[in-house]
Amino acid sequence: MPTLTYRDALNQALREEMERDPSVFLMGEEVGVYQGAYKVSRGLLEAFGPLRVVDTPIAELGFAGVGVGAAMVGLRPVIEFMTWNFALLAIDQLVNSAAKMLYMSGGQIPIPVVFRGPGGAALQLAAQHSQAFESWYAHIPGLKVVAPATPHDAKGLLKTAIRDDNPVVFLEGEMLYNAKGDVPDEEYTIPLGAADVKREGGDVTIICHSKTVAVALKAATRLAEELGVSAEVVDLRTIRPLDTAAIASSVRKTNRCVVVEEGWPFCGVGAQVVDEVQREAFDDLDAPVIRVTGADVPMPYNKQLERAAKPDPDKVIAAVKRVTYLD
Amino acid sequence: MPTLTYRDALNQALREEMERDPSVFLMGEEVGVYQGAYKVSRGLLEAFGPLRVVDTPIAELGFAGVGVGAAMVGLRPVIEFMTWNFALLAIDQLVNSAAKMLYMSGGQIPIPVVFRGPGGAALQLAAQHSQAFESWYAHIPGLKVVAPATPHDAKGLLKTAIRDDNPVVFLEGEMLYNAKGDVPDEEYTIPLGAADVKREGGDVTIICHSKTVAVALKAATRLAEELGVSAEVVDLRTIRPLDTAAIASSVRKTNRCVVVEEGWPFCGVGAQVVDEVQREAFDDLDAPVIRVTGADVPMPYNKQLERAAKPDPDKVIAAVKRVTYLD
Amino acid sequence: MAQPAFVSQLDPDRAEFYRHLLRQMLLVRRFEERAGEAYAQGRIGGFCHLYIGQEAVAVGALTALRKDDYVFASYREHAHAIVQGTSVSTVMAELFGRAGGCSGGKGGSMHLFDVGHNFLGGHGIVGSHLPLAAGAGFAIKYRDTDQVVICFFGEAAVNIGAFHETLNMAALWGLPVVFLCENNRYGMGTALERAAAVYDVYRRACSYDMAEETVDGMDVLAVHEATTRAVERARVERLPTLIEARTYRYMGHSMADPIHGHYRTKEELEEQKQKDPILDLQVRMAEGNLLDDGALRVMKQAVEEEIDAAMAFAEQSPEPAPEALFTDVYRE
Amino acid sequence: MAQPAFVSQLDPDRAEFYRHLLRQMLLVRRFEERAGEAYAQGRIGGFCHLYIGQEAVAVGALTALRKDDYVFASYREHAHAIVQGTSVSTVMAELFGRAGGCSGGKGGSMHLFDVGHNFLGGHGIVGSHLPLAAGAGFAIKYRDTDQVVICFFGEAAVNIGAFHETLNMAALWGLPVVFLCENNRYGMGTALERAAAVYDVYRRACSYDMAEETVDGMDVLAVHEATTRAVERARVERLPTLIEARTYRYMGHSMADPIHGHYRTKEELEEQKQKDPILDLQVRMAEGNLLDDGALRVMKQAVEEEIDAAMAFAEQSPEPAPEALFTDVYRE
Ligand SMILES: Cc1ncc(C[n+]2csc(CCOP(=O)(O)OP(=O)(O)O)c2C)c(N)n1
Ligand SMILES: Cc1ncc(C[n+]2csc(CCOP(=O)(O)OP(=O)(O)O)c2C)c(N)n1
Ligand SMILES: [Mg+2]
Ligand SMILES: [Mg+2]
Repeated sequence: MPTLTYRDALNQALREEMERDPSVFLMGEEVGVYQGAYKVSRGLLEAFGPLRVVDTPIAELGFAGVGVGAAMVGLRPVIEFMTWNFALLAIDQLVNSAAKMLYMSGGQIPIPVVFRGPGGAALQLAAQHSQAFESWYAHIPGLKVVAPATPHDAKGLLKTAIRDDNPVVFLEGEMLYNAKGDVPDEEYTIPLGAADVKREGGDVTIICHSKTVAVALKAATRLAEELGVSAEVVDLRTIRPLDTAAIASSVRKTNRCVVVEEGWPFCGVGAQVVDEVQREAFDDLDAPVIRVTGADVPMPYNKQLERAAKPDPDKVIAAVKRVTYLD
Repeated sequence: MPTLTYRDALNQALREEMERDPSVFLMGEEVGVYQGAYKVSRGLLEAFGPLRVVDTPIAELGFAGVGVGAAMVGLRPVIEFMTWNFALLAIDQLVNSAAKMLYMSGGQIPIPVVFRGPGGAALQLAAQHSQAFESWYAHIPGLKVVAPATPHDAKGLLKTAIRDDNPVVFLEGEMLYNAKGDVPDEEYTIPLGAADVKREGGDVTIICHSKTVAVALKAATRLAEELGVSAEVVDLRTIRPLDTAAIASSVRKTNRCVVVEEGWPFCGVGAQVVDEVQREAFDDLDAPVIRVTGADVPMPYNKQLERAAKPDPDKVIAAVKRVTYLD
Repeated sequence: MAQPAFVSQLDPDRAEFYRHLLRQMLLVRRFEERAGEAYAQGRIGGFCHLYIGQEAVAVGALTALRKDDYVFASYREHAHAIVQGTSVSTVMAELFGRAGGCSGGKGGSMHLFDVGHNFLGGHGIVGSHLPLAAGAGFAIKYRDTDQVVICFFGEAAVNIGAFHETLNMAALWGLPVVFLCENNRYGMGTALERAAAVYDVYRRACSYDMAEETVDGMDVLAVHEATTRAVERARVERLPTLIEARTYRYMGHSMADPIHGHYRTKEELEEQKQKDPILDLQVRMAEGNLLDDGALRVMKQAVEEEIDAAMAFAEQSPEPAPEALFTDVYRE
Repeated sequence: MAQPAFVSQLDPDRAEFYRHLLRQMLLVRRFEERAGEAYAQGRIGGFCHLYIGQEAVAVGALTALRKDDYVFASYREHAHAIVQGTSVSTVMAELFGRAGGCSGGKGGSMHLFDVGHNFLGGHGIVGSHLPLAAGAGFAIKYRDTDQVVICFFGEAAVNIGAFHETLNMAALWGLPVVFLCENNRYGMGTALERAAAVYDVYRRACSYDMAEETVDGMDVLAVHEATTRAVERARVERLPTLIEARTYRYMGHSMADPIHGHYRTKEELEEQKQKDPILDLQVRMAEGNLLDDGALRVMKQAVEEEIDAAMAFAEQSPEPAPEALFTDVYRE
């Protein structure tokens, strides 16, 4: 099975879906001539031409709305945000137009659009360029939210997202674009709403998604080696719809749970996971669920402060020790 | 003690703070000549003139940014959003400018601004005009979030918010503006971050804020009368900072907890409260915490569907029955 | 460039068409008046923005379109849906929040939708539907058809970012969209002069090298002609146009707002009503011997019956089933 | 109106001033070159947007201000901070992320702040600082002082909503703000012509009846004169101005981006470098016998020493304390 980068896996997914369905097009800043700010769209302009790979002015609200409007009349736009930080300017179109159109129209107008781009922190990009908004979008009925951790998942989930008849918020990671992984040659898709157990274990469940999956796996390896603790790593993959069944069944098995996410703690994805876990597995829990999140501060520029602000294996291991009463 | 409406209590707070401090001004759509879309600013233009009560074009992003910029150089703006639904267009200025300026500048530039207006649903205003965004703003470090339930709290908290040196998101309620309550004549303020026990009880804790406080109190009355269940009603008043101590001490006493909010369930305020409760009072909980929220759908226009979408005493009572195993 | 408000003499051969315009304006006027009554009686809820006084704009403009063109409007859109072909019955039923409404009772007054007639809303966030209209225009270019999009919005919407971003992209990409600004002078209680640095809305096209035109929005024929020119430009040259139609709203901003008060005088209102768009066409048709009192009476009678039927339909239409609360959130 | 790029003969009496301009441009140029090297060596992280080629704009414009005026800039703002008076040492230390940086190491290259010099950032979201600048302008009007605000932004920012909303309010309310657009032709890899329906940025002022001017951004004196006119208009008449300075960026969009490639040719770049703003002033001063080689050498030497000192300061400045992660989130 060939290994690909996360970036190229996304590129393949876009290419394949654009070949498969002429109503799919890509629009955003620098997606064409510049080959994509992060090169996810490399070669697509040459392959599909300027009508299907559209460079836009810097006007997030406007071109996000253009995507929703095109979807209203049957096209299947993929709108790229150079990063999700800039999508704050477009959020009215995601929340008030895309997420509500089907409902407000009494079921007449589906919005098959995908909004995608890198979310979360990269390296030293500071406060305005280092934000993870999963929990915000997942809060909104009418939106689906996907955040793949591996090249394999990125390709399979993006293809499904493009074929989905609902607006999908697709969160990638600048730090993930160069990550390598096996990606099958043959065509495949991955259903939205299905978590994936990235590592089996019996002593504790570690819930994670996107970049924190690698963090959790590193922690799990060390937990096994250093403490003989067997951790099960559950990658949510899709935040909304959330695979509550998969979460609950793992916790019922391990009786302990740690939730890891890159974003801020208050009303983060982990808070919702905790809510589900304590409701679905109250009697199975031998300890409170502990969360590992990004520090509750705007992201600092300084390298050491930034590192201290991010989730890492040490923090996950510390949390696991607490829920397993090993300290 | 005179009784005032929530509307007039806010009007008094604005008037008193503008009289007290010449650097305080009010800006927003229809706040002046029109006397406020919901008449909260009635009479202020006449009292303070057009430089301190400023009507704006429909340009939420722009005038929110004007408020932040004015705060950067030392004024204390109160920016009114006609409703918080429209603030989605301005959210970049709240999240990327207001919330981060002090941090990005290494502590040089505080942003003493208040963003206020009605949030949540009124009556049959449908999907785009019936949204409660507490959990979104509370997710953001650098912002404070306040959502008063009574005229007394509204006045005392708005005065404190205006004097606070940080950006404060102040959520009012269109359905609350006509609510009456006692408001002392003498000047007073209420600290941010302090919850208030609106009714004492020993069998179950009901956490709520804003409009749902009235819902919880109605439910508590009926619980006492119909089921002999004594419910303690804790009004958060401030969502961020959250009064975790008050929540935990009540739950440690009652061993049971229900969280009520108007907004959507996924990553809502209640999810964070559940997270805090199960961590702070794990061994004291005799049942999982149950949440009562707005339905997980865009708000429908139809009156009966809308009613069914909102939290009400029946739903709270049903939740209390579950956590007290009365059904 | 600004067009003279002057309008060609009525052409006897087009009498049929004039009668159609008149009937449509009467239908809209009476629909709104009856909706206003129903609102006052509490049978319609929420925000209800009436169109009375502005009839010539929707009627003049939409009669310049082809069936397969797309229409986008704001929350003040009862007229646009009706003139576009949505039955008054399903529009009234929507205001009543009934299952038979054009949005199944879920959208209400501000969110009318009717894909069958390419009526694409009914949008409540000021300015938010301009990019949507550009998106439909982009789809037309993408599919290389000769359809056209028309987008109606108020003059207060020209100060918001979405207007600027959208017009720039529409001009830059050559999208077949007619941006029709209904300048009724006020955004709620704010006169245009208190919100915009430039009082002539059409001049805003200068920032995009976009074709523009201003027209007397109380003259249904002038609006029709101006829109016809813009639609042609969009259909043939695939270029956008900004039209400013100068009109006036007789009622308050919404049924919940005062008709006059702090922001405009009763006198101004009464003076404006002298230029009523419906009376204007009636008079001109009468002068041209294209309409006698009898015919007018018959027309009004027919309109009244149509609205009576709509009222009856709306009242008899059932409430949505309770399960409807949870449907249409996602398309399976 | 468009001003002739023509600039008055150098005036011998102003030799001191010319030397100041030259020195400031050299300081900025060398600061950026040294920062580029440090970035290449991994001693500076994140995004780092260099100003090389555009020096005449910041230097010409900021020398037209008074100490108590306010300055707002984008993420390409090292020069603006330095020319405004922030020490090169604290700016370099900020790029190094050190405690001695002008933002305490928390802001970095894109978020320089120095309230002591009324330098108010350093903003990373395109267009987001325009409303902030208008807010400072509003405060000036509110306090009725005769201060002025200048706001620098790139030409790609004129297509975003914040530009439109801000210029409308600034013109409507009469705010003393100079909006200075640094048109370096590209927004990352997008040429202005591929993003804007109107290629002359200054013409966008037409939508707001705002005074405008376009100026050769490679001519520091022309920029200084144009800005002086605009500052006067703001200070005396309390009116805003939109200035378009035509300039060019020699480096890639940021240190992480290619200098040329898909979006512009090496030839175009080399051709542009012939009109170098620093060389231009040097030559004109030499021609006017206002600068001899010796003096120039001394000046360059002094500049180099200033930067060496800044480098040393930055390297010796300590990392922020670990607790700094949690301070400055809220002001107690
Ligand atoms: C972004 C936004 N801000 C504020 C509002 C509240 N609001 C609804 S209509 C309106 C006035 C709009 O006036 P105009 O655009 O002239 O249209 P008209 O009502 O006159 O038809 C306002 C301020 C809104 N719906 N959306
Ligand atoms: C709202 C927003 N969208 C996108 C970006 C990413 N971005 C950073 S700079 C830039 C180009 C800006 O070009 P211009 O305004 O001409 O300024 P220049 O870089 O040329 O100085 C883009 C697209 C951003 N920072 N903010
Ligand atoms: Mg209007
Ligand atoms: Mg540029």
